Amino acid sequence: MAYAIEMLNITKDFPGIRANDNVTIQVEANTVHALLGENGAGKSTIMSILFGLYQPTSGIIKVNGKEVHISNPNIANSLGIGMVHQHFKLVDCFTVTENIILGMEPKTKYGTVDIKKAAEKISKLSEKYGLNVDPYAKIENISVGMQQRVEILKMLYRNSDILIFDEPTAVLTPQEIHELMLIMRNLVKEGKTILLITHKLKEIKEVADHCTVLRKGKCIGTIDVKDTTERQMAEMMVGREVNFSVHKEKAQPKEVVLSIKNLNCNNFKGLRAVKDFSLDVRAGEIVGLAGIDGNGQTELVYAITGLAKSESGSIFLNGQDITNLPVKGRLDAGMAHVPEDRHKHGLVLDFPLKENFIIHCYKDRPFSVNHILQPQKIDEYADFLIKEFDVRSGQGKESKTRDMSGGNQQKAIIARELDRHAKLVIVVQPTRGLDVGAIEYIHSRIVAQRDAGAAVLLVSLELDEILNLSDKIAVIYDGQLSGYVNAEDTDENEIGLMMSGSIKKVGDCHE
Amino acid sequence: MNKKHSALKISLIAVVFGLLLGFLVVLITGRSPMDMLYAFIRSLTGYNLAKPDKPINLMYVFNWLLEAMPIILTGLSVGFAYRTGLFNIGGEGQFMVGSTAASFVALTINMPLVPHIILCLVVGMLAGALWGFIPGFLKAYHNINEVVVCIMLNYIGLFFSNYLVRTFLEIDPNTNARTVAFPITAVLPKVTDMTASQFNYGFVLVVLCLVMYWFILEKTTFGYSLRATGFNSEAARFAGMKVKRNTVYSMMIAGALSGAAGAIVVLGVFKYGRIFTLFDNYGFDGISVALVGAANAVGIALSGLLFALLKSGGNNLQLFNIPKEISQLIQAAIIFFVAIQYGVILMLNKFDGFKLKLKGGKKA
Amino acid sequence: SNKKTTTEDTTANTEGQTPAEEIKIGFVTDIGGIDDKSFNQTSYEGIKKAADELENVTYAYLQSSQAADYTPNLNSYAEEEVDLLVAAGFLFSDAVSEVVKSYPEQKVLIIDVNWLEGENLQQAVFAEHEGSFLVGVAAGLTAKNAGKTAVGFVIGQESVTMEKFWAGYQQGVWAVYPECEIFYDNADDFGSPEKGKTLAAKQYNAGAYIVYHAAGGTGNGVIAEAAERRQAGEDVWVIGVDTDQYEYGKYGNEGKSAVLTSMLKRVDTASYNAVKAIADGTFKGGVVTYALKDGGVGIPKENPNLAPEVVAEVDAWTQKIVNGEVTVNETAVKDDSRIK
Amino acid sequence: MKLIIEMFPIALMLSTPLIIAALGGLFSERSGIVNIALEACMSVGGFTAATLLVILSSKGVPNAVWIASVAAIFSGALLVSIHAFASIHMKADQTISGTALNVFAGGLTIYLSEIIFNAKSTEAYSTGATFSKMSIPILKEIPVIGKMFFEGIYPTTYIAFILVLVSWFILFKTPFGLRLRSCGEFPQASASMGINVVKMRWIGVLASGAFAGFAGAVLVLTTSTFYFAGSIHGLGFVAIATLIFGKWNPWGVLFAGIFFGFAQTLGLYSSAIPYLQKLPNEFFSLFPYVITIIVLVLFASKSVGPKASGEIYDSSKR
Ligand SMILES: Nc1ncnc2c1ncn2[C@@H]1O[C@H](COP(=O)(O)OP(=O)(O)OP(=O)(O)O)[C@@H](O)[C@H]1O
Ligand SMILES: Nc1ncnc2c1ncn2[C@@H]1O[C@H](COP(=O)(O)OP(=O)(O)OP(=O)(O)O)[C@@H](O)[C@H]1O
Ligand SMILES: [Mg+2]
Ligand SMILES: [Mg+2]
Repeated sequence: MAYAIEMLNITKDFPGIRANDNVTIQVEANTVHALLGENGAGKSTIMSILFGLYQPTSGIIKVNGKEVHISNPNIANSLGIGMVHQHFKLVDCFTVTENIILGMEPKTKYGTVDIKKAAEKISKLSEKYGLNVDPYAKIENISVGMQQRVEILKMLYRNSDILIFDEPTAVLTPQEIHELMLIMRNLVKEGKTILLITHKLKEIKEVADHCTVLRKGKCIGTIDVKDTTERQMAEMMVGREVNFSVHKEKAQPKEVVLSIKNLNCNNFKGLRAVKDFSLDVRAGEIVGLAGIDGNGQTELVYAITGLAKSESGSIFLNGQDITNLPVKGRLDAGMAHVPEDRHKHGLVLDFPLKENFIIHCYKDRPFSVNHILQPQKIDEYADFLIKEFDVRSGQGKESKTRDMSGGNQQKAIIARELDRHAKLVIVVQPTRGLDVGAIEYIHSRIVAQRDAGAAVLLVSLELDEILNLSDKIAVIYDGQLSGYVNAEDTDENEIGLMMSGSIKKVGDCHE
Repeated sequence: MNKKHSALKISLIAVVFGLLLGFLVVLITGRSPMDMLYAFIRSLTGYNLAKPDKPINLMYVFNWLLEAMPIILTGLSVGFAYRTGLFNIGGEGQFMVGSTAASFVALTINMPLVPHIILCLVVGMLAGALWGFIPGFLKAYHNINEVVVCIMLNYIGLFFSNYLVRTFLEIDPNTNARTVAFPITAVLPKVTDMTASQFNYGFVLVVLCLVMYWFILEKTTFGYSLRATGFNSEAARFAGMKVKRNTVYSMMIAGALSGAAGAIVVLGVFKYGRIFTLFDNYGFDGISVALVGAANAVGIALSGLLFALLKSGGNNLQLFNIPKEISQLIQAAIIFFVAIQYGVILMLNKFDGFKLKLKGGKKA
Repeated sequence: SNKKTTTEDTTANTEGQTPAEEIKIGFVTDIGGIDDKSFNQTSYEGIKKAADELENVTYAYLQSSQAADYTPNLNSYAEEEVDLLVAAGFLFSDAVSEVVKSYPEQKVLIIDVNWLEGENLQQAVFAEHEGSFLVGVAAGLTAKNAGKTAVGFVIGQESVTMEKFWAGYQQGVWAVYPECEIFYDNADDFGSPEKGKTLAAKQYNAGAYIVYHAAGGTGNGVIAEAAERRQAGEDVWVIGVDTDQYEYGKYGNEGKSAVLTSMLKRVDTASYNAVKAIADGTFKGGVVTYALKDGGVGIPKENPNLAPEVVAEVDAWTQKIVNGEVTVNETAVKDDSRIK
Repeated sequence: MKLIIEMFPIALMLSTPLIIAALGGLFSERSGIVNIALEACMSVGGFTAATLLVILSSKGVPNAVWIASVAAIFSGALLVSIHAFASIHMKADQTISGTALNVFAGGLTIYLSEIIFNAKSTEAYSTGATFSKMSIPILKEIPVIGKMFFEGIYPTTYIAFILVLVSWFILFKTPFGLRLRSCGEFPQASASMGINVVKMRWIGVLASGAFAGFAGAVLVLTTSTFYFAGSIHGLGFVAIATLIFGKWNPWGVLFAGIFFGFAQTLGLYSSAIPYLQKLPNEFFSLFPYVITIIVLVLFASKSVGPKASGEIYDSSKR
């Protein structure tokens, strides 16, 4: 079998860290080759090297048997290598077409960009691979799933033969993931070779032929996917045994903590995003809110947490009407919130870790007295949280939060929010992009919070997470409640149907 | 980032490079770099190396400190806004309205010395705060870029001040281009009559502002929320802070600091209400001071002193037959070297890495 | 030789070994600097001229970067023990009065100020109204002869000095051409050529034939507008101020200028005389007035653009003022229908 | 009405340098680099143009004003390349490095004047040697509009209009423009598409220097008769305001520039307008600035500048 890509003995040093240490990956043509590893294992780095964004410190790359030097993405492109990045590289205020043709624009005879011609070509490609994108839509107006398909189109537009996907499914709904898997298989059939980075073993099992496992920058080995179980792969990756299913007792629901009544809200464009939505969350239970991205989850969470105004309806927290309270008032009334976007909303990345811990309570004793901060108390508290929640960073509480890994940043937020012992805990996408080890830990903390008597509202796009963690599952479709069921009485299929609005099943939830 | 190459070290390197460049220019243009050194040493110590027999003359030192007072304040003003994520390019206007407001109190209210001076300063600061409030408010509640508003307000401050002074204050009949002199109760007293320098008790306010700046930003909850807003206003909003209000407060405080600069200059140096013909450039100097001082209190104090040295030394340079533009070139060079510090750090790190590698190579 | 004053060396060294009889002059300028093509420059030229004539005079200057620097800069020279300290402009009045207090022995010349006190302080003032009267006559006559009905005046900012300019100009224009309208504009800005240009354009468009400016850098725009109009074939003029500004109004290739004449303020005479007096040991404090009769103000010797009969008329009025037949008022008329 | 028509050519004269300099700022910011040193580039451009015009026209060189303008363009670009180097290669804080240039240019032009002319300003050039106003034969006959836009207008004003059109075309119609704008929005994306972000930003910044240099030349050559320390007196900052007011768009810049020029002219014309005469002079001096703020308040929308503008570009940032 011929190798499409060979990366031999690649080493890559960043200041202070060796991200790849003598890694060798050989990819057979016309296969899907997966890369597996914990957060920070060096997966993105090695793929960026292949794509010409970084230069390896040492090592050789061969494409179709020929040694090459990929000093920039242009060379990668000309070698037929394309990449969908973990964080999409799309210009928000450009249209789909503009994003796709950027750098390879077709011209009219006047030297202007021939948008029309490009859009036509994109429509055709989109049809051929079943991608269904509108070439004239602006990126800022389309869903994440659609954005990803734009990224795929970018590669197809450039006739890439070797496609790199860096965690493509982290942001997709189950249906979208399923579609993506089909697309990938389709692509391979059409003669493409795919390199897939993912944390999800199930997906590897589903589409990949081979899988290379990385741990702490080192190559642990390459396996044949069909001969290996998920458990074995996970162990290779983490270096120890892992628990897959969350261990939890049966819920003991008590009084209603959060009560949403006939809520209506608009999104930032002024369109109705949440419609006549009602939901109760009780103390001692986890209610999972499932739904395809863009069906009103964000707006709902904003309305509950006070980040956006609601149009009508009301929200009660412990019987108190909080509909019109400001953010601070709601937090004080007993709400904790793990936001969806940890960089934008969750953390002040330029603060040292310890200052991020007190972002809610800096005005309270003992962290400040008469408006004066008390550094010693703050330090003590930071040390406590770091220990309690196992937050790891270079310089402990003094580390600049920006320098910490994504998983540990998330742990820091979880630590801060859960330690407030709030009556209501809203967690949105708590494990997005995290490795199984971190996920396991965070899930267990959420369950512990429930067991301590908190009401937990879990909003997630990952159905597995919802099914594993929730006691009750609410489904939102087009801003409306399309399902409210007990977790043990349902399955992935049924939830999927509710998420797509095909069936509606509200109210047969036993208390 | 490598902690080894600390901010202070980088700034020092920048200063040294800036001075070297100055020496070079002086040398190329055929003047004596020693004279330049003498000019700066004279400002710094009062000692005249060109005439070693003369005693130390503290006047030069006091003049240097006098020069430092307003630019430290405008530096703090720019720095404060900077720490909250805002660019206060409106120091010029805040300075002028501060100056004018202080003049109003000085000329229209009768009071004993100490309360009068304090009232003048406070009102000057309030006027500056008002001038800072406008861009802050428009930024927070109307999402209008503070830079444009600040630039516009500089000009408005100039003409509006002049209008108020001409219309409501008693104009000096000799010139018709300024007010009559302030009563003695509204003049910042000189610290010492030892020299002819006008170095005055305004320095107390400067020190106070420096301490407050540090204290508010680093030690209070209010400062904490301002810093959070500056680094990531969305996260601050998520945490329930009143981001809009913080934006307004921060610009008001920045304005008050520039207003204070206007007040101490008019009360300590001019001693009469001014009709402005041009910008004095204290606000723009403040930008340099704040940026070179990395927007922290100690840094601003040091860089304010440095720029004052270059300015007052620059005046002295002319006594040594060196055009004062040289000192401007040195200032530019220092700012420039501070600007590229990040790159310099990277290079230094690379160099270190290189050294490491060499060592490693030998071992292997 | 110890004499360091040469024309290409704009800043001479006051340092170094110099014989005891050396006379040192220190000149402090405002922010405009030594080459402002106006006030500072003229004062400085007077010093230079005296130094050229005298063997033992050295001189240097300090340009202030900010108004707040005036006192420190004056003090620096006082500390240097210069034999004469020169400050040009009423902006220096307070700074000079401080210096005089701190260094009562220091001999100082200040220009455009007459209300200070000090044993060793000489205050030179100029009769700008008289000089302005003359250019007013020139403007009025020229306009009248050309059959035009209006002239104009642009100032930089209001002040007592500006008032004197304005007063003299009015009286001069109306002395020879009583029906003449005068456009008056205040740019409220000394440093903005584009404002000067706009105001000049406005006045010319409204029918002004000649515009007199007393507006520093702003006046530059006034001259530019006039030159441009002449270049385009329009018949308009501009009158310069302080120095002979003929050069600045050049247009075309034959060295023609749009500057009709200029109101000279011979600040150089004041500084020249003061330096001479120091050398002679005759320097005295007090107010010295440089009027028309002292040659302190006037128009240039060469006025290529003035008609000979206009020059003759100006000369005649000069005589009348010098004789005391005519007195020029220092305050301007404000409410007059002829002022637009 | 007659006055308003008469004011128009003057307003356009005042607007022209602002528009040109703001267009420069537009290119720079669209490529992702903030250039607050427009003031410095204008100073250097104005100085270069004035100096060359004095020297060339005294030698009788034909088309001296155009040669001087081209030199001004180059001098602006040369100066700003310091800023480009610092902010693109040395990862400088762009505000700081721009500030350095502003401080630098003030000293530099005067220092050079002293070397060349032995004075703190350039010598005066002959007005005949500078741009002369022009009228467009047929168009000027159009009632009202003809007198406003086609009679007694500097060629530089038309150049500014053309530059607006050309800038719009380049930025929004050509592949180059698409690439340049992408660098100002999300340079990591551009890089991943094989666009040379460093090169694009250099082009953007150099363009800003070139435009601003030309703007300085236009300002000095159309409103003054020599260059001196106060020639630019803060108009570079007003140009930045024009850029922001114009919402980082060439047509917006055109509108904002004309608006500003008109407001200023109106202020200066106030004494000729019956109702306005009574108000104090200062009122009109501050009129354009107040009006600008008011218009911003009335018409402000959520428009913000290019997203990545002012941010240090780190190719490895994720
Ligand atoms: N530009 C950079 N500079 C310094 N360190 C870096 C840089 N990019 C990555 N690293 C470090 O290199 C290591 C590998 O990072 P990489 O992004 O390849 O991990 P990953 O396996 O993709 O992780 P994840 O699953 O979180 O995406 C990490 O420790 C990371 O912090
Ligand atoms: N003595 C003080 N020293 C320092 N800061 C103070 C002091 N008193 C009040 N402040 C600050 O002034 C601001 C106004 O105080 P207030 O008690 O109204 O806060 P708040 O409304 O709870 O503020 P926010 O909602 O912005 O967090 C607060 O940010 C507070 O931290
Ligand atoms: Mg990764
Ligand atoms: Mg409160």
